[in-house]
Amino acid sequence: MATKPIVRVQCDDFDQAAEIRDLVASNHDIGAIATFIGLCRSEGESLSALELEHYPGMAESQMENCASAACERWPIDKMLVIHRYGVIQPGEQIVLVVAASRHRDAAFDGARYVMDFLKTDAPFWKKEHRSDGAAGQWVDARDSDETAKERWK
Amino acid sequence: MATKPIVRVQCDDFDQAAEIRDLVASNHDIGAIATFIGLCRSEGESLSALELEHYPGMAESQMENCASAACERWPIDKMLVIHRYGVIQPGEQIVLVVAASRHRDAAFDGARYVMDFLKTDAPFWKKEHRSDGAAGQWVDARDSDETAKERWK
Amino acid sequence: MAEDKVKILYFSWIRERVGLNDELVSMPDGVKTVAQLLVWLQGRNEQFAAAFEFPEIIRVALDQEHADHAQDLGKPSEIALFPPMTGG
Amino acid sequence: MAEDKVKILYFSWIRERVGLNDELVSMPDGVKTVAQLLVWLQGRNEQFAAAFEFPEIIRVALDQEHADHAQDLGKPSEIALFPPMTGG
Repeated sequence: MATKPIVRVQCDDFDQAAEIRDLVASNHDIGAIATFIGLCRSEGESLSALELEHYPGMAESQMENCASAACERWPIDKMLVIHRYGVIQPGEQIVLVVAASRHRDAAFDGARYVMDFLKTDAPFWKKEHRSDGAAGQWVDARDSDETAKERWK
Repeated sequence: MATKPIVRVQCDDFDQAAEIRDLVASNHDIGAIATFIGLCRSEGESLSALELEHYPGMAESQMENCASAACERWPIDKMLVIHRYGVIQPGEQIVLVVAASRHRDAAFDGARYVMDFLKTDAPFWKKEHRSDGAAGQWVDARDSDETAKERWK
Repeated sequence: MAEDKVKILYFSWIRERVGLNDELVSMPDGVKTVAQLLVWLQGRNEQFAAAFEFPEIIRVALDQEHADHAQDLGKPSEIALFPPMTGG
Repeated sequence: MAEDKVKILYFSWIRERVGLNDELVSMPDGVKTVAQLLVWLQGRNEQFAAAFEFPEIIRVALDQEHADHAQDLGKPSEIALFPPMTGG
């Protein structure tokens, strides 16, 4: 049976080392852990923060959908996805994906697949807070995020 | 100019969270960190440890070669590769690759490329220590590790 | 009656333009598909006209599942309207 | 004289079979390529015969750079012999 992923949406920051430790603690046949962390960028110091809005309920279910799809497609033993919301400053963490497997290909593919689908399917939106105090814009979706999913067809 | 990777060969364990913190601390335009950790597997409790032998000097230079090649091929801002040697027990960490970039594709590609080349080009060899006390074998190279490099051609 | 009403949620700049987080709406007769809902919303007032000026870019979720514009609305208890997502 | 000698290093099960970590060797006349070196090593004694029984699988580094079997030895100061690598 495919691994059931752990999915969390939270305002608080996360401790990736502690999360990974908890995730793989009991399993000594995991040989590979691929991790992705998304950070808030300052865009050359022009941003003071990003504010992340989300759709509670649907955010979790969409994250679970793409994580479960990865666990069905590759032999993944453990999968964790955390996404934050609220005001996040440059350098701070926004998203964590951890995929653990016996071998590295499944771990890398699984983590990347989840990021690609999470970007376009999970209901989160980023608004910029500008360093100069001017009104911030909502971040535009990137076409490249839509096309990134094509590689998994 | 391409990023100069940090490469270390060490007996001691590493703290991935501290390593990542140090690596990206000063750069607030990094948006993506892809990390790979290789762990010692117990192979269904049959192994009590792996003993890692290496060729000092050449191990570092081969790790640097493949990490530098990744930094030339993709826009990577920070790259770190650590490989341990000595006796390592099941569940313990063997290798760490961290690739940080503005965007996730470069980070994922860079980390995976380094792992693929490190597997076949860096002079490390694993010997099994068996739980039942029998003489351990040297781990055989996997054909799939040779073919994994083909995807980067 | 409340049973005939559907909860509509707005997110991101759609929420800002319409000036509402959510509302309970009686769906007019003739609004049977997602596309028809967007046309109707656009005609409600100036704020809605601004929010739904380019309906083709609006994403719609029916009971928290992504829906195509050509899809029938059915009888959802919750409809969400939002721009393309920018998480991750 | 020491200047004519080359340091040879052995790793993993090759090291175990030959019973040496490394040694200083005077390269015999006629050993000009990596492949010729492997043939010569194989003929040295029983232990070397066991270590180099299947020369085609042996990896060779000249001054810490990977070398093909067809390659000229040149004048390296250090030659390393080892099985396919299993790090990572």
